Amino acid sequence: MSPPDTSLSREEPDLALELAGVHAYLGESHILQGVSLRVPRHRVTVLLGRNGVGKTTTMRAILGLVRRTGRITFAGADIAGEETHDIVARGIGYVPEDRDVFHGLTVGENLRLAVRRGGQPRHDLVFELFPELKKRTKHLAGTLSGGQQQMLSLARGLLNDNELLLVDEPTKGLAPVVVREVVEVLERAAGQTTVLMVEQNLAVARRLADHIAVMVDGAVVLREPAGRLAEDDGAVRAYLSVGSAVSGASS
Amino acid sequence: ASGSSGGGSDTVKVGVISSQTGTYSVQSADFRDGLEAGLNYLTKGTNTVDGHKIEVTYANDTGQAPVGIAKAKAMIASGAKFLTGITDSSIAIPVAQQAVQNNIIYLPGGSASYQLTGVNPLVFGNANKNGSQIFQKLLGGGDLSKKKLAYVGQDYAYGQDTYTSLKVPLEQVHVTSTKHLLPMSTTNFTAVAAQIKAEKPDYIYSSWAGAGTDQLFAALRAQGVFDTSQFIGYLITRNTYASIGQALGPKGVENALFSLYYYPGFSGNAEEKFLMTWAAQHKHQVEYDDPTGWNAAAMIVHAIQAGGTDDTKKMAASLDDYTWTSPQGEVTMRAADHAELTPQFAVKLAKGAGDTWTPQLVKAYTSKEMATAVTDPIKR
Amino acid sequence: MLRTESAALGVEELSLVIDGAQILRDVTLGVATGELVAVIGPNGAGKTSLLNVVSGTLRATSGRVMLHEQDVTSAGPARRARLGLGRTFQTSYLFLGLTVLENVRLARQAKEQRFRGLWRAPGSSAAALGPIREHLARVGLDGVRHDLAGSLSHGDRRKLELALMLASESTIVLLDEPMAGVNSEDLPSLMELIRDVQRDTDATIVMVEHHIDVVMELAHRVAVMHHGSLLAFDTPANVVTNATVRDAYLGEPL
Amino acid sequence: MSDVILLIFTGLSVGAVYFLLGSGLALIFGLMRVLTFAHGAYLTACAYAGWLVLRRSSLASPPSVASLLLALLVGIAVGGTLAFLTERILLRALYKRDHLDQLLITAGLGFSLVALLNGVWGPDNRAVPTPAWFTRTTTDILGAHIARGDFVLVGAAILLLVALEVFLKYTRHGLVVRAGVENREMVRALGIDVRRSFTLVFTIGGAVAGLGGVLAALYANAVNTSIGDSYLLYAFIVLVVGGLGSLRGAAIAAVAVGLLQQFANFYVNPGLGEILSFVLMGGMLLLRPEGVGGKKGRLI
Amino acid sequence: MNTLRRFWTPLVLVAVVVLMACMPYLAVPGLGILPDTVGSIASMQILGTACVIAVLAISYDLLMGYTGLVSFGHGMFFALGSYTFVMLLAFTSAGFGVAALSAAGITIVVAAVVNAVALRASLIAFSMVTLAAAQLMAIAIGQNYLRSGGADGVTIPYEKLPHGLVGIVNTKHVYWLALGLLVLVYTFARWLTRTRIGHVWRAIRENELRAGVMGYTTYKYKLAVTLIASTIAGVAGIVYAILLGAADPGETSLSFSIGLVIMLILGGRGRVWGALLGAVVYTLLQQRLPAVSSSSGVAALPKALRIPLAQPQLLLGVVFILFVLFLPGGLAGVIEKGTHAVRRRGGGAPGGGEPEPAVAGTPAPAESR
Ligand SMILES: Nc1ncnc2c1ncn2[C@@H]1O[C@H](COP(=O)(O)OP(=O)(O)OP(=O)(O)O)[C@@H](O)[C@H]1O
Ligand SMILES: Nc1ncnc2c1ncn2[C@@H]1O[C@H](COP(=O)(O)OP(=O)(O)OP(=O)(O)O)[C@@H](O)[C@H]1O
Ligand SMILES: [Mg+2]
Ligand SMILES: [Mg+2]
Repeated sequence: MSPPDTSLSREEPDLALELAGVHAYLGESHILQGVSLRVPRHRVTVLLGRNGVGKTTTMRAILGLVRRTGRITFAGADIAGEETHDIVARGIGYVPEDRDVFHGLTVGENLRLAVRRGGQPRHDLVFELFPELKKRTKHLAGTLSGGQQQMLSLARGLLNDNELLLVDEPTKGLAPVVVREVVEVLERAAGQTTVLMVEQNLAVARRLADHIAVMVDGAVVLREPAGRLAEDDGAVRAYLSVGSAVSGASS
Repeated sequence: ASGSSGGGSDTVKVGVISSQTGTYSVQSADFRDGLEAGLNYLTKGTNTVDGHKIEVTYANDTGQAPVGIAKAKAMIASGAKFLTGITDSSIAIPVAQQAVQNNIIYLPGGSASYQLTGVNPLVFGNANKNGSQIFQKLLGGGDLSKKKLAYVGQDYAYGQDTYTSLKVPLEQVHVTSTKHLLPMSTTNFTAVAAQIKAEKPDYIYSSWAGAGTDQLFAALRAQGVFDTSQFIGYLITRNTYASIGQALGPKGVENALFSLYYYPGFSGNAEEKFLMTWAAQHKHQVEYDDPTGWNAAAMIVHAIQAGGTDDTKKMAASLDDYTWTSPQGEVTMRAADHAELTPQFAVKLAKGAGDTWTPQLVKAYTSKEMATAVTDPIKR
Repeated sequence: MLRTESAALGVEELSLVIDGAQILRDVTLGVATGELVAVIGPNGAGKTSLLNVVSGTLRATSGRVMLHEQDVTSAGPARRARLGLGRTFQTSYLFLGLTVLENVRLARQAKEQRFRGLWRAPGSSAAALGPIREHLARVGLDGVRHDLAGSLSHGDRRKLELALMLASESTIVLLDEPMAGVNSEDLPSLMELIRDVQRDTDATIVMVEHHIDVVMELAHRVAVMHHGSLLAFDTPANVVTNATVRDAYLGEPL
Repeated sequence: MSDVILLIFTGLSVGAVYFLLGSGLALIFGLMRVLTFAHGAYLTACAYAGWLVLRRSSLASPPSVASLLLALLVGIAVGGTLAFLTERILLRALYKRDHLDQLLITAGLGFSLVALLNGVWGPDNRAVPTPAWFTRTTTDILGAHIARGDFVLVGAAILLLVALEVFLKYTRHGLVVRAGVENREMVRALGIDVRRSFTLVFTIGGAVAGLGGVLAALYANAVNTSIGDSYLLYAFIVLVVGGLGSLRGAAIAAVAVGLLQQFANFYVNPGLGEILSFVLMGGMLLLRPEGVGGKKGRLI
Repeated sequence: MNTLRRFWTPLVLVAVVVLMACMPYLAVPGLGILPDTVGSIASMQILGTACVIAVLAISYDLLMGYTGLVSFGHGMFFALGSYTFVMLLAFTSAGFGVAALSAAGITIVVAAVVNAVALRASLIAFSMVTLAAAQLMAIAIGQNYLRSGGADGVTIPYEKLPHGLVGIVNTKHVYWLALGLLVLVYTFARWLTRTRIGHVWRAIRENELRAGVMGYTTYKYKLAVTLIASTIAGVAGIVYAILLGAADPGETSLSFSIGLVIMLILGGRGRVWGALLGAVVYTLLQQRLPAVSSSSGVAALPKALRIPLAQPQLLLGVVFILFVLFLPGGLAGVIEKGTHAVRRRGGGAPGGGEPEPAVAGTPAPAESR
């Protein structure tokens, strides 16, 4: 397994979220093999990596949706032992990669479920961002198009003002014009909340990231300010292409 | 799992297959008590007849045919000469067939009485079949040609057979009858009650048993059928008296008449006295089917005495027209169709303290008076 | 309608209404054999619905669907597939409880369903598995061929979808956002893959895709859908310069 | 004429019974999609509970309205408790697993419960003391004698329907359960304790079964160990025809089935009604699988 | 490792079959699992029943375990086989062979009609449609339609049976008949589930629409499996009737069909041998628990314990509950786990060899979330 890079940890600003030596298992396979990651408060950290390295699993581990060991600190508290719903109730918004909208519920009901006890939902914001959803509140979410479902999923994540946003490939399946809007919203959001996101669209990553972390085979192997990604992403590409899977034409 | 010993000539094996759990659990218990009492009485406590030890084994068929039949085969295999017991007709009928196939005697007690009367020389039917005969008597003498009877029953073999066996004696006295057969799953009887009310019958006869009974009665009562027609039915286990009595309601009970297969205390003979004391010792309350068990015991003992233990055909033959005294009174096994002719009792229901109900004797009939015509004789 | 009749795939005056909502409006479009057409358009424009109607998972309210000059408007999905139509799905739609290998094999054997063949073992001999593993290798999943499809990561499921498409050896291929969720690193090689398939087998490909650069790279022609109707059908270059397309779909580049 | 009136009312009361017995199932199976085979046992157990209360309270005279209510309350309590324990002890661990495990474990529970009742009280009918006005006195409507109990049953059914609708509309639990059935993890990932809602709804389902059981005992004037299952099949038909999870649909279906059975049995021939109810269910599933109250989704 | 499995599995199977065939001559004690000795007539009857029920369970596994068609009316075709066979013998001049063949034939025809209709419904709706169909038949028989005997059932006029099958001394012949059928059906099912059609069935179970889009006319494949399963069920019904000497109305009840589902869960479905195990266990429980309940041991207990324990159904229920709680995935699941561990030590996934089909029960990760 790869060592958590302690090198940067000294001049680290205050952290919103910290993972130390997190291991996760799915069925019999050992998926996360000692993930260590620091997520600075009110910054956007982008998690990069090939398909299947464990990006999503990392997010699910944070939320306690997979069997995991190791230390996970959120806002000063160790949440590794907590129930998912308690962790989320601490102020986390989650946008899963495969949308996971409730097909049998209407758009309105989907949003109603997302409303956090105590907080005041920002319907205006999400409806302004995705006017389509307002039109469709009475329709079953299952009848929405792929992109519309992605919108609904994002809306659920943005509805409450959260301490931390976990967004897994938020722009997947969205029309470019919508992607742009989403990016802007996340940018604005990053002002008051911490964002940890997985993104395959390098343009989006480049635009949003304050920090990037690269995963290979269930471990974080590189974490650094996004600057270098902006200048030349060669270095990052180097990491990304570790154990390149697809032979395709190149073979 | 007993009697693996195969059973030498000195022991005679009797297998009792009954639903110790499930629908017939109460009757099975009564039957067992009666059987044991009877054997004990008739063998003077020795449980041996002419030096042949009687070895009784009991099996619970749980009301499931595959279980019951497996038990039957096991008992036959272990050398049983007699099978008996009270159980569901879907078990009793195939068991009877097993007995015949393997040439042993089957005494089905109350089970499948219609289907098993007159089927084979080795199978000895049961008294209930002539139960309907009593109603001709119950209707009293005089000119009945103007009288009408409405019949309510469950729409399957039993309900259908009961009606056919009822019609014969009724037609003899020119009583016209209508039948109302309903699916067993019926849960609302108001409509049929209204129909019956409209027919204005003088008598209403019900063979409805089990779930729905009380609802049927309540519906008839609500539609006011009992104000104009006399209810006629029969009583089985004591547990059900209260529910029948209550459901019929004051008016209904007042002119309702029931047939009863055993009226405790009527015969008062030695056999009954013995049964009573025996039951008391075993903390059992003598019931409808105690005599059924006793009768089985009587036939078993007689068959051994008169027919030995080797040739079941001979043993069976010895029971033809055999007459014995049971706690009910005098009982005869009619040779023609192996119907067991027993006394019958016409009773009313009367409410006692709390919700205890007891039958009150109206008239008793001897087994001779109760002898129906032979409808399906044994083909020999 | 000359165009559609000569075409490998043609739809004429296609309309789809689902409880009151007009989802497709008089869509007419012909794709020539060996052509690669990209379909773009805002979310909810009707792209997936179009593929559904063409592949037969939805029945058109009116209009005709033609495959290789045959009218299949009233045919079921299976029949269309046997006429050489294959498709992938927007959100991976696989046999999750079966292994990767079994998934691909099912796709491969779908076209040979003669009664007698059905009673033979599906074949696990090297010979039988050869081509299948070949396809898996091309999408980089050969290593996990014995894993359950349900245990694949998201992006890998997209790749498996492509492998199924390859294995079906369809002459007409509908791809619904094949690149969604594929990591940026593998994009080029998968694009290569699609181009190869198209070139080698002369397959006709209709590809819904939001990755505009993928579209520019691969498509011969681009169909733009908007509110259920066909807004434009033209070369990539002309389409991206089209004003309506710009503000309805593309917007400013990031 | 009076026949028609009579049949309409009896039909309604039969429908009411089906709904009363079915609505608990509508929550547990229709909404939570738990394949339960213990529901009949709940009904039976609660019927016995009600019977015990009534018997005790009415040894001398027929039961008062007060003791009737008491019986209902006891029934509800027993049903609720049974369900609560079932969910907590037996089912909770199973949601992640294959659904059919639920079938096996609830079937096991059902068998055991009924067998226990059989062991204690035997298989025979036990009379349930009912106030005379309940089943035995009638109100005349256009020459038809309608048992007063029928009104009570219909009333109870309507009340129950309203109560449940209100619960599902004005609390989030109904929503949580529906969502949880689809994707439990995502509900938790929204910060909701999905387990609490499941336990609650399941318990309510049991309590409703309790109510239904006692009313069924009153309706039948008697309890026996098969009382639950004897009605359940038709209650189930009502659910399917009504559309799983839709209470209003179930109510409509209940009335339809009740009337169908009564008229068919009376005018054509007895037993046809039962047959037709199954035909109705089959036909419905083939023509409109989502049922009366259901909604259609999108396949892909 | 694979070669090992290749050789051992059939060897073991053959050995088992031979052992089973010799059962009637085994005088070893039944140890309470079987009454009396293993070879006793009583045991033969029970084992025979177990074999027939196992055949039925295997046929049901093809439907439910492999194709994902959860029918609540499969017992209907079993009953149809029994009843038509017995009624033809009892009420017509048909002989044994004719009756058996036409019974099978009638079952196929009815199965074709019923399923052709039922399969028009979606996978879930299918189970309810089959339930409705089965209930209609139950009502018809319950009401003595065509002299089907209502609650009495119909008994076989045994004079019409071959002598070798009459009388308890010949119980072993009936047992061999049942065992033969089981071996036949078992091998047939094993083979069938390994053919391409078998794989398509599993594909349908996993994702019917996808299979359709791939070019498989799923309706035809589903019809095929229902026909095969129903026919097997019908034939099993015939042998069952011979075992009981009658057609038993219990076969038409809903609880009988539910019993099939239970067997598959007990054994572990999507496995031919899982179904077999489940059926055997279920039958033994059903047949032997009454003996436990009425044993002297129970009788000696204090009332509080005696009353419940005297009820076999209660014991049965408790067994089910314990099964689910402590043996997830059924017997097959447990055994699999064991062998799996061994195999992994033996080295990796079975190379070119056919990986065993996934247990239908174990939900794919995606939906388990
Ligand atoms: N249920 C499961 N059982 C076994 N392995 C699994 C399971 N689910 C996922 N995996 C494996 O876990 C690894 C990580 O999956 P994960 O979804 O986290 O990857 P990812 O980085 O999000 O990939 P992608 O970019 O495609 O979404 C993958 O190799 C996948 O095969
Ligand atoms: N079954 C249905 N019921 C109601 N509306 C539907 C149904 N199917 C599709 N729609 C609507 O039709 C429109 C087109 O859907 P479609 O999935 O084709 O969009 P799309 O172009 O694929 O969008 P995306 O790019 O987001 O995938 C959407 O607004 C969708 O909500
Ligand atoms: Mg991912
Ligand atoms: Mg789409």
